[in-house]
Amino acid sequence: MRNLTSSKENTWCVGCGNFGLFASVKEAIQKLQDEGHNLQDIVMTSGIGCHGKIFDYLNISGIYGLHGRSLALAQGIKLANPALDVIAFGGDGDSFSEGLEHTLFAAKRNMDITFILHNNGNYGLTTGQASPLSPVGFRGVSTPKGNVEIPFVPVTLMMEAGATFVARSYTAKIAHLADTIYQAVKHRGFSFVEVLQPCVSYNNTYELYNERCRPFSELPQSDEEARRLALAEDEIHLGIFRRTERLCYHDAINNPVESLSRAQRSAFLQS
Amino acid sequence: MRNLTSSKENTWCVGCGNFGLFASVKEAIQKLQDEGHNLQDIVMTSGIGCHGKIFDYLNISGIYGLHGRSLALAQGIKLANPALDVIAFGGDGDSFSEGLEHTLFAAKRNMDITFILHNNGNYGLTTGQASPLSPVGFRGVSTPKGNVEIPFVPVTLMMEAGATFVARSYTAKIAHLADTIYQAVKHRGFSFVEVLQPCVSYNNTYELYNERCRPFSELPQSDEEARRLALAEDEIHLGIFRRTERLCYHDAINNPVESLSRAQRSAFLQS
Amino acid sequence: MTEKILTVLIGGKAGEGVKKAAQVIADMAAKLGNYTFQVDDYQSLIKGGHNFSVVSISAGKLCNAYKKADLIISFDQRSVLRHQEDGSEDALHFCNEGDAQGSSAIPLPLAKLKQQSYPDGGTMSIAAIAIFAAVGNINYDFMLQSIAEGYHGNSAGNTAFAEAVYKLFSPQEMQVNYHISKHRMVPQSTFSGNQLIALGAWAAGMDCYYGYPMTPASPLLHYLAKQSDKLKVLAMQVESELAAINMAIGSVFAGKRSMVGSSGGGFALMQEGFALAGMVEAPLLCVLSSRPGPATGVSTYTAQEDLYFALNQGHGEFPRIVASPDCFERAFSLAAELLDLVWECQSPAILLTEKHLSESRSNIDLPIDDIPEATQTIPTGQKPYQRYEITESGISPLKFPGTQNCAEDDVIKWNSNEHLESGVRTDEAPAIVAMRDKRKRKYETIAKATSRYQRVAIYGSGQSVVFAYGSTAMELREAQKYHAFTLVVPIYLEPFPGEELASYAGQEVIVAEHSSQAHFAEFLKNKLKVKVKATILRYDGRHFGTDELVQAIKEAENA
Amino acid sequence: MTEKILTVLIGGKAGEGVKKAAQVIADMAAKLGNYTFQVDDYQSLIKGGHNFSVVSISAGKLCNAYKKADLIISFDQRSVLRHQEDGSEDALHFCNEGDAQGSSAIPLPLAKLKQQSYPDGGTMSIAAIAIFAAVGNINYDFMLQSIAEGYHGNSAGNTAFAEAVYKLFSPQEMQVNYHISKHRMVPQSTFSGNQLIALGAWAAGMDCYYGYPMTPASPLLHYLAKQSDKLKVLAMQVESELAAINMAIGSVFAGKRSMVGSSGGGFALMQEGFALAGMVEAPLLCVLSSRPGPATGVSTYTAQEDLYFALNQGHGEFPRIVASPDCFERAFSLAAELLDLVWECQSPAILLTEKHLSESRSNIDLPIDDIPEATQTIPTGQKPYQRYEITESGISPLKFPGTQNCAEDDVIKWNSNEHLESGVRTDEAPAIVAMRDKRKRKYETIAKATSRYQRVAIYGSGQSVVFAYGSTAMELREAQKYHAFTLVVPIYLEPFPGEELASYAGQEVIVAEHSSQAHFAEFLKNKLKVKVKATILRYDGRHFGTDELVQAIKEAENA
Ligand SMILES: Cc1ncc(C[n+]2csc(CCOP(=O)(O)OP(=O)(O)O)c2C)c(N)n1
Ligand SMILES: Cc1ncc(C[n+]2csc(CCOP(=O)(O)OP(=O)(O)O)c2C)c(N)n1
Ligand code: SF4
Ligand code: SF4
Ligand SMILES: [Mg+2]
Ligand SMILES: [Mg+2]
Repeated sequence: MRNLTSSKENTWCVGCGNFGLFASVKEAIQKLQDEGHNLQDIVMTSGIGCHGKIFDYLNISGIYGLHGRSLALAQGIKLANPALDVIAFGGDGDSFSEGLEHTLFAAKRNMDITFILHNNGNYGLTTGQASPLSPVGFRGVSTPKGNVEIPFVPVTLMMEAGATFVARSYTAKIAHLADTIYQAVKHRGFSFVEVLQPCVSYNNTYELYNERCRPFSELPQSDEEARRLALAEDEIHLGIFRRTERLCYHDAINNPVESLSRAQRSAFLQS
Repeated sequence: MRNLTSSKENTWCVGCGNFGLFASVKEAIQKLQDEGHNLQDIVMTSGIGCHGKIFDYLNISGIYGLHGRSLALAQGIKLANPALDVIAFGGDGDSFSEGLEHTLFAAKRNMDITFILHNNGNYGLTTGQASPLSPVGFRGVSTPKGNVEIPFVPVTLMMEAGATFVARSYTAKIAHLADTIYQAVKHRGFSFVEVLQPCVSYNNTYELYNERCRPFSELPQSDEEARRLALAEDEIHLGIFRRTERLCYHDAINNPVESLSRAQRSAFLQS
Repeated sequence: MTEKILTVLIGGKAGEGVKKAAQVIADMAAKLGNYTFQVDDYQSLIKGGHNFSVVSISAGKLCNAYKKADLIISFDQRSVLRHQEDGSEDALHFCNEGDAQGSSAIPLPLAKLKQQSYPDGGTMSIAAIAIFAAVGNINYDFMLQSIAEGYHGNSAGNTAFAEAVYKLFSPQEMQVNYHISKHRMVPQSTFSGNQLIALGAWAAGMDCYYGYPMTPASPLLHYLAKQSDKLKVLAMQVESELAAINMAIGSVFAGKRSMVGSSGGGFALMQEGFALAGMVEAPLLCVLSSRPGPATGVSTYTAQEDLYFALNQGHGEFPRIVASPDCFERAFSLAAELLDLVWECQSPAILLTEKHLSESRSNIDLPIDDIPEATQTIPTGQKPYQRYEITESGISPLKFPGTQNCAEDDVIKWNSNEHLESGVRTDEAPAIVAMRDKRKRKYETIAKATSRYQRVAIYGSGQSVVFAYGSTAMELREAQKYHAFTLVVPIYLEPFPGEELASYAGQEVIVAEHSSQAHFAEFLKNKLKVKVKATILRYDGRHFGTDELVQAIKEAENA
Repeated sequence: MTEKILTVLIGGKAGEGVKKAAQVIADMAAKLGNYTFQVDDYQSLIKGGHNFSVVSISAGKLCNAYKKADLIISFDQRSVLRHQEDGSEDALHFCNEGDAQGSSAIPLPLAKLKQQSYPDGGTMSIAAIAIFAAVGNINYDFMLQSIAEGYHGNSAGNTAFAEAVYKLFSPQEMQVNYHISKHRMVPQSTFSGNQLIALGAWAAGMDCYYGYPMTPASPLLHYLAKQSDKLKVLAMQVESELAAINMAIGSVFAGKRSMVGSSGGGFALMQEGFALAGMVEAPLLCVLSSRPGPATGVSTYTAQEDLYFALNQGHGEFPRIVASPDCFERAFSLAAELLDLVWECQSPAILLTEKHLSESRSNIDLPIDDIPEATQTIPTGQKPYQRYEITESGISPLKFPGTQNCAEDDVIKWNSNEHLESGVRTDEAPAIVAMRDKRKRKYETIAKATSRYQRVAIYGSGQSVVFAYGSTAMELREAQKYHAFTLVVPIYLEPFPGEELASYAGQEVIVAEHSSQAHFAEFLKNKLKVKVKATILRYDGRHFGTDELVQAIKEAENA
């Protein structure tokens, strides 16, 4: 059987939240495999950043794309072959700055893919610049006097954009995260999992998260309720904020991609 | 006195909502001028699209930018000279597709500029393709079988992104629109005005809007209330949905752009 | 020895159906046994302004539309004034009564008849067709049938209007000096260059097209979207050109032949993605249809300013393929050929063209036989599968996840970072060199692969050698009807077909192109060491006139 | 005749402070009267992996760091193994005890001492400095002072660790064969190339810098952000490179000198904006710092693959300026010069450089005198103001809204569409030609303007002529210490300084560059018709070694 961990040397910093994320992803994939999913049918994409390194470590087919384009690649893959389970990994710089547009459009289209956000509140790989999810006051190499922009709230922003599965979890809660990812992949439509991922080098949030994170288990009754939970300041609520049904893109367009043979094409043109 | 209308031949289709928008903008600028604003201090930017043509017609300094970059240019202008009143015009394709990222970031930063969205629910200039604000089912040259994507809701999306002034008006209500634009320019921070703009050639919504548009005058008590109004389906509510105070970007960074003389620079380097 | 040619010019406001009328007229002429060539001159506006379309009609094949018209139909006064000087000797010029003042145009009560025919409003378009039919001595029923086929809706109004206009003319009263109804065997279908590119790529297996509208490339999207059910193709408008190219790369990863298209500005946005295709070795076909730049430029006109831009797409070193169709038939066959080529060589290619080819129309036979029977087999390599297996040719095995060419254990990794054979990232110096050398070997492999195809076209012969590429070659071929010269056209620009062109090295040549900087002449100097005797440049966005070219070549010869 | 050179190599994991240690060592050496040159070899990771930094130290000016080290300090076992072969004869190689097995490295109880010095954890970094000081016979107090200046926080721990390591060595026991403390007059400040580019542009009036992080250009942003209060500059990280370039154009519209910077991938994204600058005639300076491509490539290494990419930035025709600094001093003066030039000519320019210059460090004197006293005056034209007034030089008047150079009635319109003199859009053929001809005249104007500056540098003399550009020139200058040749370096690449180089036309030359395709050699063949006798190419991302270049040139000479 295929080992889900590749032989590539792992260069995440010791203690990086990405380790927990990696473990959770593997657990979720294992569970899918146990249920009969074929590893050949699971495909990943990633952008560039510390998060992107998961591409080298996870022994799954896919594309290690350009910075910011993980979700564009993922959508192209899904449309070309809707039978694949496509998991897109993105960083907060990657998916909420350089590639924000693809992120919102993938949600708007309800593309049947799973998007896992490594939210470490900064640009790790490029040595700790502020990201659009960094808190006000964040000091990094590009904001030495402190970040002045209020961060986007990924959960509510993705709800606004039209994601049909929206969840939040935390790298230190491997079982919770693994289950969330598993549910996200199973969901038919666009699934978004915000993963709170401490960055020990530039944004060590373990203490904050350990103290404030509160998993909930009941799906909120309404979007208002979900928003209230997602926006709470004293506590950081973990769980599934939204899970609704809506025609996903490849179903809605009645996917016409059906590779005709050369002969069929030729015959058509001759007629 | 400067005539606000240039001598350039106007090539908007007869009946286009842009005429009403143009009239309203001029009225708003006139009012600002009456209050002592100097026309020299009002600057505009636009993207490419039918909306962008307002650049040629309105006799105001500015940049007729690339498709999608109106708000990036506008921010650059504002940061370089915060004393200017900057008004950015954008189309729905322009500002919610190609340039969506700049739109959201300008709001997030609470840049002190005014953004006027010509929402005609399609790509007018390129002959009627669906835009991200086109309704489901919209038939255009790129969606001959009908658009399958649900549209973004500009008002709530911009609220989510952090805009501090968010309003909606309609080109056929010139007084309402002119006043809204006037208020938007006066607001310190990022002002967003969604202008419902019928496109007689590809998306004639006059009847719909005339029937359903309902101006309201009281600022909603809360964001929830504002969202409810903005998302209502049977009625299209016009008015100011949000008007809040938050440090705008150039104030927050304590604007350091202060052109030192060559001599000062040289002295500094020698020291 | 030149065939007789009839040129029809229709002018009016955008939204009045000028282009549509020209299209129906061209279709009628083709059905009646003529070759046609239509060029639309329009501005970036939807209604109002001034548009005009020109259709040239001839018994012989046409390679351009003429600038002097034999029949001018003006829908408004601006058109009357604009086109006063555009008539040939004895040209007939018709307009609405009231618009004729001070001109030699013949007033007809078009507006009045239009109003009578369409109480709820209709289009002037039909009038042009009826005038053409009347002065072209075309069968009345055939005219009505052509209108019915060309226009959907309001058929009663259309018929009434056509009839009323047609009846303004007594039989044989005013006639153009050209016999239209010849019933020769000519190609029956009229295509635009964009349609041909789309169909050619589709014939070679294209399954997915991603685009963001941009003139003059948008019709690729529109055409494929409209035909998507018939062709079983995905034609999707996405949020930006950046999305388009990255989604296309995703789709080729999953095994589907994919294409993107745009004009200069949108292409500029696809550069990083183009470099990605170079790095991951994605087979990707990109259509770049040029218009005058820089920036937004002049959106609805033609240009050839993007030659070096196309040749140097994307940062970093990787093999690029650039080729440009020199006629309508080639638009079809080259698109097919390039799509096969990118899959054979796993490299991105650009089909470089211009508004003049993209949006002009002509009746041609699709060169279906130029399309190879089947795809070459894709190498699948050894076990264990390594996406970037180092090979002599530089071509590595290609597998697609979740498909039959893929085994249970195959892990398929495409990587935008420099990588090992497995597709996993590397920073190690020897591994970097090995992988770059592998990609470097593809230059040679691609050059060899393209040498199977026709990479250069040579037309006619004569004292002078004139070089051109793209649709400028069409313009020159039309000029060859009046003056003999050797026209040399590189279809492939990169890899450069140096062998085929070797005999021109060091020679004196004339170069014609749509640019102000004579980039193509520069290119030929560098590649072939030709001596450029003269350049013939046009850079106002309009196509070359045939007379203009003949004169310029003669001048260059006598200089 | 070559000066004695001491080379120090420090290797270890990312996050252990390798680079920082090298920096402090270089600073110490400079303060003690030496020239230094530091190169950091690191990978795209934050902690772990393997990094190393090299500092060469000499009494004479250094143009490169050497590959053979006289002193190697390895923080971990991987480093010991990696650098086994990197020592010169008699090199001293130190490592932590336990890491030495099977190597000739000298084990020291570094880990133990570190733990004793920092109960709560600290960095290995200090050990390297202490070893350097000890074997370099450097004053103990000076060492402590240098550490205190270089490292903020935990000064007690640092002192304890430094002392403990320093004391491992008995005085004069083991010594490098180089006298460090010479107290000669040498430049006291050490700069990276990026810092120099930032400072140069700032000296010439830069007020705004917009960037999106991308190695190796990110330090421009970091440095300016850090200095923003002192320099009164806006240094802003924005959402993407597309935002950066468009915001910069907005800022120049409002009258502020602005700059953007990125590497290949981010630059690819700025192409459309670059074309916009060409069209609106925005004075805009762009820094392109190259790394190996395509796509993400090898993010933290050096390359010169983007020459043609830089020369052909953006779609459409417009004058571009491309120049590349050939040494640290020029990084400063060229940035200043180019910023003045773009404002004089109202055209975009690219300062093309590489990671090797951007991120390497040396102690130099800022050539402040190379910066012109004041800006040339900006033409403000006639009344009424017309942004694109057609002039002989192609340069039109420039005014800024809401500033004193602007009158009540001036309407300032910049337009990405083709436009009239007023800045209002046009589609009319004669107007298009007129405006394009105006812009075309700027090619000449720019060429003339640049001819005021030094556009070519020539170093040394000898039998062979070696061409290079950018930081490769530095590498070759170091090689000139061992072998005589004439080094010819075009600083300006576009407009090409053909006059200055005319004497080399048709000559046999050697070309050295960091690319696999020898683009620069190709470029010189096209521009100068030189015969390229040999190309010296390195494309693994690492800089050239001095010996390697000497040998390659000798080989080429004897071939
Ligand atoms: C077009 C482009 N711009 C910039 C970069 C440089 N870059 C690489 S990773 C990165 C940011 C990473 O931040 P994030 O996405 O949050 O990932 P993290 O490292 O934090 O996991 C940037 C800016 C790039 N590779 N490509
Ligand atoms: C990079 C780029 N892509 C595409 C285009 C072509 N283009 C011009 S206008 C337009 C769409 C206009 O739609 P919208 O912004 O809604 O404006 P409207 O015409 O509806 O006012 C497009 C796609 C362009 N000019 N530049
Ligand atoms: S820098 Fe931060 S995100 Fe990156 S590997 Fe280290 S701890 Fe993890
Ligand atoms: S196409 Fe639509 S938006 Fe454009 S001018 Fe006409 S009516 Fe207005
Ligand atoms: Mg991050
Ligand atoms: Mg629109």
